[in-house]
Amino acid sequence: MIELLQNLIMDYTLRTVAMGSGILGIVSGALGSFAVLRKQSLLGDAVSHAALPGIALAFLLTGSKASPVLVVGAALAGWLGTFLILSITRTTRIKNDSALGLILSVFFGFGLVLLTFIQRQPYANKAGLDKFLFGQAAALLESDVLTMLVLGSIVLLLVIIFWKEFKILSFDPDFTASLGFPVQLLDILITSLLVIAIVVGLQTVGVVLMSAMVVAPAAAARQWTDRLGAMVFLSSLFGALAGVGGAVISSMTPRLPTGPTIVLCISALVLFSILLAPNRGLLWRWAAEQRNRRKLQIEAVLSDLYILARQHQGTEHGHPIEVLRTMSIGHGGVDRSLKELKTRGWVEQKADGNWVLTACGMEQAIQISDRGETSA
Amino acid sequence: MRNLIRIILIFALISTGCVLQDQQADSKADFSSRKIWVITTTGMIADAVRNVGGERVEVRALMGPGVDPHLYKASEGDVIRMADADIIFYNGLHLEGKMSEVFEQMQRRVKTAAISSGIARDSLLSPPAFQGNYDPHIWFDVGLWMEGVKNISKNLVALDTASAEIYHRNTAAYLQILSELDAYVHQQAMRVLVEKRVLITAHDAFNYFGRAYGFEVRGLQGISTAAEAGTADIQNLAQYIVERKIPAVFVESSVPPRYIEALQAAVQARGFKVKIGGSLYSDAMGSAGTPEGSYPGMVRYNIDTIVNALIQ
Amino acid sequence: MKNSQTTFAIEVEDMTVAYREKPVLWDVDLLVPGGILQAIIGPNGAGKTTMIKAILGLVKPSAGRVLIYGKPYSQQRQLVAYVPQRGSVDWDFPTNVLDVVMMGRYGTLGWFRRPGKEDHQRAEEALAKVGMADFLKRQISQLSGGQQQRVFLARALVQDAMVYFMDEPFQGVDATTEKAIVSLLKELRAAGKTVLVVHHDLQTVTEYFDWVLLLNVRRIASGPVSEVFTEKNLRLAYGGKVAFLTHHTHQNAGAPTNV
Amino acid sequence: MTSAQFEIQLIAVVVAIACALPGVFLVLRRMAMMSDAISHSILLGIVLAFFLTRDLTSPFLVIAATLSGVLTVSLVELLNRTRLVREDTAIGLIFPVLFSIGVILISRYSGDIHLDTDSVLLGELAFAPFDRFIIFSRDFGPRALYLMGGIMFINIVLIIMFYKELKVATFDAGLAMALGFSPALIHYGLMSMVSITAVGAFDAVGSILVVALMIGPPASVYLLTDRLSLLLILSSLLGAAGSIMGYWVAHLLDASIAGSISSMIGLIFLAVYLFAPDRGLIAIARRRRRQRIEFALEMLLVHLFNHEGLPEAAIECHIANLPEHLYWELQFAQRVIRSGEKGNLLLNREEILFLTSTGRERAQKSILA
Repeated sequence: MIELLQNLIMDYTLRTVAMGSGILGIVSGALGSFAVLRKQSLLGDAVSHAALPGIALAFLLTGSKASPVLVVGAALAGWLGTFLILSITRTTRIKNDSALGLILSVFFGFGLVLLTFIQRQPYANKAGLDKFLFGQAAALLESDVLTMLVLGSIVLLLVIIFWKEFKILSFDPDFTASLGFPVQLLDILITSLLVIAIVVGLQTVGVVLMSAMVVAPAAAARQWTDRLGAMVFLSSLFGALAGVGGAVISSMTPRLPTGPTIVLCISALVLFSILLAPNRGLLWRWAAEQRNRRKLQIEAVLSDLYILARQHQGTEHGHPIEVLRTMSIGHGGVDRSLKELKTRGWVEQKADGNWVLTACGMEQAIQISDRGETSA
Repeated sequence: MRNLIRIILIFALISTGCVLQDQQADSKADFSSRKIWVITTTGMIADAVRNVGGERVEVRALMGPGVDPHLYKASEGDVIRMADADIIFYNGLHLEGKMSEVFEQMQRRVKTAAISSGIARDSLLSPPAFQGNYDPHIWFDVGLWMEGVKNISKNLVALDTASAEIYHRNTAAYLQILSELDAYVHQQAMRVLVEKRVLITAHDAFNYFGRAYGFEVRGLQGISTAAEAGTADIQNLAQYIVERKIPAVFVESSVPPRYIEALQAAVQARGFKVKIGGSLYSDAMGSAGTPEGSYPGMVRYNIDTIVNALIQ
Repeated sequence: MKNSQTTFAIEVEDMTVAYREKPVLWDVDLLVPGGILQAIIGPNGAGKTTMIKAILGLVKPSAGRVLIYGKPYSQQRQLVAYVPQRGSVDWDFPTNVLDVVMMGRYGTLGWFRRPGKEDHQRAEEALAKVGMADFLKRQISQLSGGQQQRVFLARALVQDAMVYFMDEPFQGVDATTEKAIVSLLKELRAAGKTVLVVHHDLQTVTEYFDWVLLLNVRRIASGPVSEVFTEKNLRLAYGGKVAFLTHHTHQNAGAPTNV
Repeated sequence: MTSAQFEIQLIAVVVAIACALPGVFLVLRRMAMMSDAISHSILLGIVLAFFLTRDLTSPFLVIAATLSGVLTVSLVELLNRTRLVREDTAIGLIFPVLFSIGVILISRYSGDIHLDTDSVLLGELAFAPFDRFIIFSRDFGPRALYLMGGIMFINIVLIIMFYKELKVATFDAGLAMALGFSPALIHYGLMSMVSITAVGAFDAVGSILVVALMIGPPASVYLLTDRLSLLLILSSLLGAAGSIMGYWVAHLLDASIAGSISSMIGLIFLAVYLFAPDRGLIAIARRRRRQRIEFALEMLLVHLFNHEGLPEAAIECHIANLPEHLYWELQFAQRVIRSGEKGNLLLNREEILFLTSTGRERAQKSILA
């Protein structure tokens, strides 16, 4: 453990990769929260495909495979694609998912046409062009980390400055417009921030990790909180945790690729959150259901005893457990219910083993039956 | 709905039509009055066919300069070029991916030949866990490649027996060049100290080269383009470079240089300086018209680059 | 049409909106004096919601002019509050009741400024007015339909407007909420505010509202309920489908104060 | 046209129809991105099947890819059922996981083999005619044509058989439940159909064209009609037309056929988006303009009618004064007047406007309405 920490600080590669993935996790976690709430979860996937014609055109125009040139091309194409997606969904009845899929495939297809065109050029420096934009998390450089730090800070700062506006825009665009805010401009601003983050992520850590980093931290964070601020914070935290954690795990075993390991880390966090998050989590919900069922079972036994008591005029007469069992067909759990009721002091067991209501239990039973009648 | 059914029926009719039409595909061609129209996949194969066929062949590579099998996207014209070809040469060993399967299937329409099919299987590299799946980068071992050239010659002779003599003569001349090339590479390699004969690149394309010329080959990630490096891989390789005091690592023309740059930075952080020795041609040759645009030129360029960087 | 002496709270001229070849609203004029409760009623697809959205500039009209207290709407935004339909937002959004209500203050706050203590206090007051004081910190997905509606109303209240536009506030709410909304409407009227409500329940029109606009793509009639809410006009708006409803409205028209 | 060129177009058309049919339902059910998600997650199936068979050309790889498509769909549905995340989020969560597991497996155990989706599964339309279906050394035509023809046929048959159920389940899941069809069963059936069609088509024409053909034509047609039957037929036709046009563009440019067809699908969408008779951008803009003039004309007629024969008419009805009285720009006023003259509703006598008898009627009608 200590060795690991020492590694994390001292080892250049691990430190760079962990810091880079961590920063990326923070930024995409924050922006991803808005993306998920605004139904743009799959934008990462779409932008990474839509970037291809941008890369190809940037290469055709400049003849350079240098990554800043390709990044600009990719960002412009990604942004144009995103803008088209927004305007298609705004001006037609076509839904977001279809617009995403359409733009993604058409842009990528056009990119292929350009690639076959580039292929026929006689010069050799085009080799691997379509892979050149896409990074791998393990190959992060210090300069990448610096870029991400600067861009990430600007993006986060803008999110803080426009917090109130982004929040109300995500919740209720119509109302936002009625207050006089320029909804379209805000929409373009927040989407552009997301596109920038995605393109930076693409060229440093690759497509699939980036797609996952937009969606997964936000989806996990959403389960733990009901406040937007907390969600954005948690999402960034989860993103950073997965980034650093994935980097560390992949540094412990050879041939364990960093990017996919980070994806598995963040996905494990999602699974954990979906199962265990208080209030929303599946296990939590299941436990609540169980508690509810127990309560109903107990109440059923109590009212059965009450009915018996009324039939036999009084609480002195004991009733064997078999009678209760036959009465409660369909809900069961009679033995456990009686035990629970006994500890509460609402029933008691007579010397002959039969059960009766106590005075206190009688009161409770009357209350329950009253409740039942008014609600019916 | 009824319209759709009608459409299917029409298509069914048309497709039976093309079954009948395709029956006359493999009539024997007469080459006495024209050149043989050859299509190859990679530039390396095209270079070999040009040398073997000489004046008798018209060669076109589907993958031009700088186009490696991973980048290659077929264009519409390739269909006609392939359909019109008299013979298609391809590497095989799954270098061309799904295309290899197509070439195997194409036999009825056009004669196809895998260069690698003439090479004895036991001289091929295969990962121990997956026997029978071979490393396809055979052109990096000139000796092995010569077997491939012989295979090209054999196929051309079979196709155009009338000119057999020309092919035999050309082949002998080309093999002579190649064996000199092989000797040159060996000789160059000897100039590097034995403990420094380590070739480090981003992806594992140079295994045949290493085996043939006594280099230890280390790559960051495997052959598969879907594979990715892990943090540990970079750390281990950096550690290895420091321990062995390897002076240089190499980028490849078709792999983003950032992977090797990350490795270089990791080595530097360990207090050792490794330089980037240059860019090697791996899956594709250089621009047409330059020395690296031919197979011998490319091999020469690669070995010179490697040796110059490692020799210090 | 022009040169009206008194300034109306809402003046809509020639409002025309077309989504497709068929217009959704055709040449609708509407004059609403200050300090009244006005309902917009009409059959499904009559353009009631579109009318409100067009007035607020949320849909682009083909033609039309809107004045709020004599000036174009764009200059009078601060005087206007809007209660959208409950179903128009995602109630699983991670936020709580107080937050949503405070969004009503964002317009007055303008860019960048965050809501402060005063905004907080006003939000609490508004929530108390709609009977939701105990739900400040409640996550909005845990509210019933009626409670959601009351939160939206509270959000409009903190806007401190002169003119309120409400889109179907009575849609699918419980009896308690309905009562709360009605008393709130009356309170607003008493404070001199004007409220324009898209409404679908013909039986309660006479009871809740002062003026009514009967709409079916075109304006059928508009004016005080007692003059306009007649069987003839309803037939014009709804076609023959209101036979049993008119029966009720007659009864109600006879006893407008009955609660 | 050589027979290879003809066969490519034929295969493209068959694939277009086979994809458009389930694509309509994907678009209507807002699951369009499922097709792209499947194209990523099939890697896992391919890798696992390769580990079992150790053969890159084994047909089991395709079967496993199909299964991982179905797995993707099921996991997304499972995640949706929890209602803790939305549909698009669920898709965005599932496919990276499956893909990442695939990448890790390759990197750890088989990095020395050319194992990736591109080289194993994704086909290339240009080569499809060379991959023949041969029995007893008799050539029956391209294999892809039979595979995709079969899938297309099954899709058509299934859609015809369950047309009513699909229609109800797509437009009103609640009603479907009440009528006794299980929406879940229909959903899984449909999604298996998507998965099988997608993987089969990946094998024949590559992934990106499949996504384009599944989403593009239905999305375009969705701007033209509401009727499910028309959606299905027109999407098939549009996909087929786009394929043939795209092919010839590829021929002219000597470019990637799949890329060219995808671009053509995009252009078709753009054309529909701009020129659709009812929902197109241009139709909307023109309608707006026309309505504005129509409406203004009506206003002008009423204005003239109100002042007709009165002493101030010479002033009120003078063209130069219209801008002031009706808040119009002079240019706009002149356009309105021209439209009125054309409709024989008013007359312009020395810059003063008069109503014709039809114009008077129209004005009266407007006032009454």
